[in-house]
Amino acid sequence: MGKVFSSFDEAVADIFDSAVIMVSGFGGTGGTAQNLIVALRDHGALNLTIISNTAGLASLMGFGTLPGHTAVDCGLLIDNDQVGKLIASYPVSPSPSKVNSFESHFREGKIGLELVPQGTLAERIRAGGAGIPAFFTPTGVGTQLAEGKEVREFDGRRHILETALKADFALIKAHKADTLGNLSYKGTSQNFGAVMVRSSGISIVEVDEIVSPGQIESHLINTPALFVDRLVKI
Amino acid sequence: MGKVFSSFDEAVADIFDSAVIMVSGFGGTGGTAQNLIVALRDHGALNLTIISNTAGLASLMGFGTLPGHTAVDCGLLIDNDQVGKLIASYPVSPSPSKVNSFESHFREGKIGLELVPQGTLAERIRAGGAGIPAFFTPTGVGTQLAEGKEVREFDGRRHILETALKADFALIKAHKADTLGNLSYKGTSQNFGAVMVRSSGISIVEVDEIVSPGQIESHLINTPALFVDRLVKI
Amino acid sequence: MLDRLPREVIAMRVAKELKDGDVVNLGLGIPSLCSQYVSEGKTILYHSESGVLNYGPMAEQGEEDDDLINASGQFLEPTPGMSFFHSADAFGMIRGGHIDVTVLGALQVSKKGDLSNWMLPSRGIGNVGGAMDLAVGAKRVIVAMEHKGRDGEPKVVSECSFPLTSPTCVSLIVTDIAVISVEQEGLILRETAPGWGLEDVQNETEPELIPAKDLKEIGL
Amino acid sequence: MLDRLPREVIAMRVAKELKDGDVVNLGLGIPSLCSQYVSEGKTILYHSESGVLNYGPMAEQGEEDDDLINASGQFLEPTPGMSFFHSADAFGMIRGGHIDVTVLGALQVSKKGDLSNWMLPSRGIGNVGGAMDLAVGAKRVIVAMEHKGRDGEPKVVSECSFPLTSPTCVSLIVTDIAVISVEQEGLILRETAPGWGLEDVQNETEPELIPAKDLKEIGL
Repeated sequence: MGKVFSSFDEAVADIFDSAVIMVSGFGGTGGTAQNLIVALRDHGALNLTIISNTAGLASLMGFGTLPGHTAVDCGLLIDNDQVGKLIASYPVSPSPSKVNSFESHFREGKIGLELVPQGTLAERIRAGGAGIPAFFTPTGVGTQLAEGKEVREFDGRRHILETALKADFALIKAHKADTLGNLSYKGTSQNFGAVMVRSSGISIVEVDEIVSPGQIESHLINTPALFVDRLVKI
Repeated sequence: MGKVFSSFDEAVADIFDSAVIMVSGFGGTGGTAQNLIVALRDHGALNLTIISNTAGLASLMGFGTLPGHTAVDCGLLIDNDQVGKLIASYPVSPSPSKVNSFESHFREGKIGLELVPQGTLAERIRAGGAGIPAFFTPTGVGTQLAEGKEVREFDGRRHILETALKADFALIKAHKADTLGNLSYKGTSQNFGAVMVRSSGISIVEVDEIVSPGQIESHLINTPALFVDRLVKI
Repeated sequence: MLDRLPREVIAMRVAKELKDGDVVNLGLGIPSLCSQYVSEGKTILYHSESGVLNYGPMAEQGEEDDDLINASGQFLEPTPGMSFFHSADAFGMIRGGHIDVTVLGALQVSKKGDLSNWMLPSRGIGNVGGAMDLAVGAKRVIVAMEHKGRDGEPKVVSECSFPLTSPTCVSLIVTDIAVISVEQEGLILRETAPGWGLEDVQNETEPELIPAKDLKEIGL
Repeated sequence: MLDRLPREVIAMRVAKELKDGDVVNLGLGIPSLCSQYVSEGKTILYHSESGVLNYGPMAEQGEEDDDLINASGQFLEPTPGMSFFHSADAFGMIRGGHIDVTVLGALQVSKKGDLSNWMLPSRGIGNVGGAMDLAVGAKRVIVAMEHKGRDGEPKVVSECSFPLTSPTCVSLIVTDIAVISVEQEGLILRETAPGWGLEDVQNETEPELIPAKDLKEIGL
């Protein structure tokens, strides 16, 4: 059961056109699989559906990015016309005057958008990994994001039905892995990655370090090995 | 914000008759709040609804109990006629010849039972803590535990609708706490406790040790402080 | 012309609403300033959608770590008792009612407490982020904002004309001229900025304000 | 009278089904024995509902720790690369399709692969535990059991008369006399215990068995 790949290119080589791909990260560079994203850009798969919290705020405006660093995020794939649809909570720049490539592609009709409240996005991804096809949530009730969705009252409060999200691949950044596939993250960088790793057919994880089983102590493992398919050391 | 209580009795003093109470533990002594259960027995609240994986396998047959140890679990409350209803996945002895007090009370019509598949039980409790009132699951479809439940197909597969579980109180065992309420567990002893702590109005946690904030390192905290209301040191 | 309170003073007034032991989530802009003005002796647990509870001050220059950010992308300092979690758990806390107070900015708040804060209709696209989850999930939603928009239009309105974040979620509005609570009977004007009377505030507010019996000057 | 295979040999035969890298959950009884017979060189990740992945051997006497158990309540030895999680995550792994193989005991298995393993109707009450979750969630369900009940009744039946755990979930049945796969066309008899022929096995089986083209003796 060899999970360790020797290059980013090799780890993304079988990503196909029109694949659904989850991309980890909250919006900054922490928890974002920058090397895998570059490899997927070089690989060139087209018409991808990207599931990501943002369309890339780190590359756009240095969000959560260390001073002086140049960030890579899923904005790179949108810039490169590889994305046909985005499922995200924060797709555009916070300022109308700063236009990212998602927004310009969107206005040209070149890219689709499913806008999802951030908590609903996280829960839909979790549901996808936990075998829950749909759930009711109060978030979004009475807003335009609830349009067309089934509404039902529980305890006198309205809720809408949301469905699970799954992907063909996930591109994840973690801190450490052991060769079995156990992962640990640093600080706030587990965010979406630690959920996406569960709901993708093939999870591909770039890590700062790959060690032997036992070298990440059991109580420090955030993601158990069964969720992890491929590892590449940065 | 004083969360630390000086005695088990004080920590359970306001539990009222007919309260819904979650009790942590998989079935053995690990993760079971043995001291809080004794305090609740002494307190004497009646007609309780208990949500627990088992009706007490440790006290019944030494399940997961160290040799030579006498275990306390929610069986004590059932023995003491304090329980009107049990919501559990594993309510009786594995052997028909060994009858626990739940089974005899049940046959006498003195106690009600809602039998729930273990994973559905865990997910319903999680949902209760996460603001999800109901979800669809494939577990139980086509069985007697699905009777009366809404059935719906997703991706060509039948699922049933299950609703969230919440409680007035939870009695939880963790390993360490800091005074803010952050918890860490040992090994397999987080099981149901780490989920129940999220879905109870008042969570009461007994721990081996209470330390100052910072003495449990951030990456070793399993349960963030916001879920914890009361702490008692064993 | 009457003086309007600066952003810092709005944040100070909101900080008074936070109680010892509260779990608090602060939005972008004015809300993010509130933590600086909480009186000593109160323990507040700050929560952020980025997956952290009990964060403290921002990191010093040169000490930044991109694995330690809040939802505004600011770098945090490691703090004793700080904990981390993934996004599904971060929002389970919000949706599950474990956040006592959220302080949010707004584009519009209606007399029923409806909130619009995620999309300018003129742009036609917006970022919903965690706003809907917070508006629905937090036990108490406080809006901190300027009373009028940059265009001079009132932001406290009879009906929101902008896309809703959540209906009937706001319980208190703190602005640069007033403190208004949203009640069953309507909007109650509780406090006004120094020099401002009921009529002055009403002139910048679309729905009718009901003066509180003990209407007073904003206290800090 | 023909010899029946002992429980250990049933477990050995099941162990052959486990592949390198498989994530496996073993039920109580015969299934729990399987891990002892997996050939060296195969890495199997054992999962238990108690909240552990990659457990290894049971703890030695005197080394038991009640914070380290599997779903059968057995004490485990700490193992490199072992990880822990709460019950909602433990069952998210099961329901979410992350378990490659589960090996379960059974009271009855039907010709369509329906499984009954949680309640004796004569008792009127039973423990469902994690059986329904595993039967529904694991990618492959293998039943390991004695071919007949203690009462002599067949356990491989046309229709389950006992309460169902899950319909059409079993893909392979390994017993003390046969290996039977559940296919679209019915139950295929793949292997028999030494000395047992199709008719011998059929005599102890309610539905009709279809002999495999390469029907052979059970291989270990």
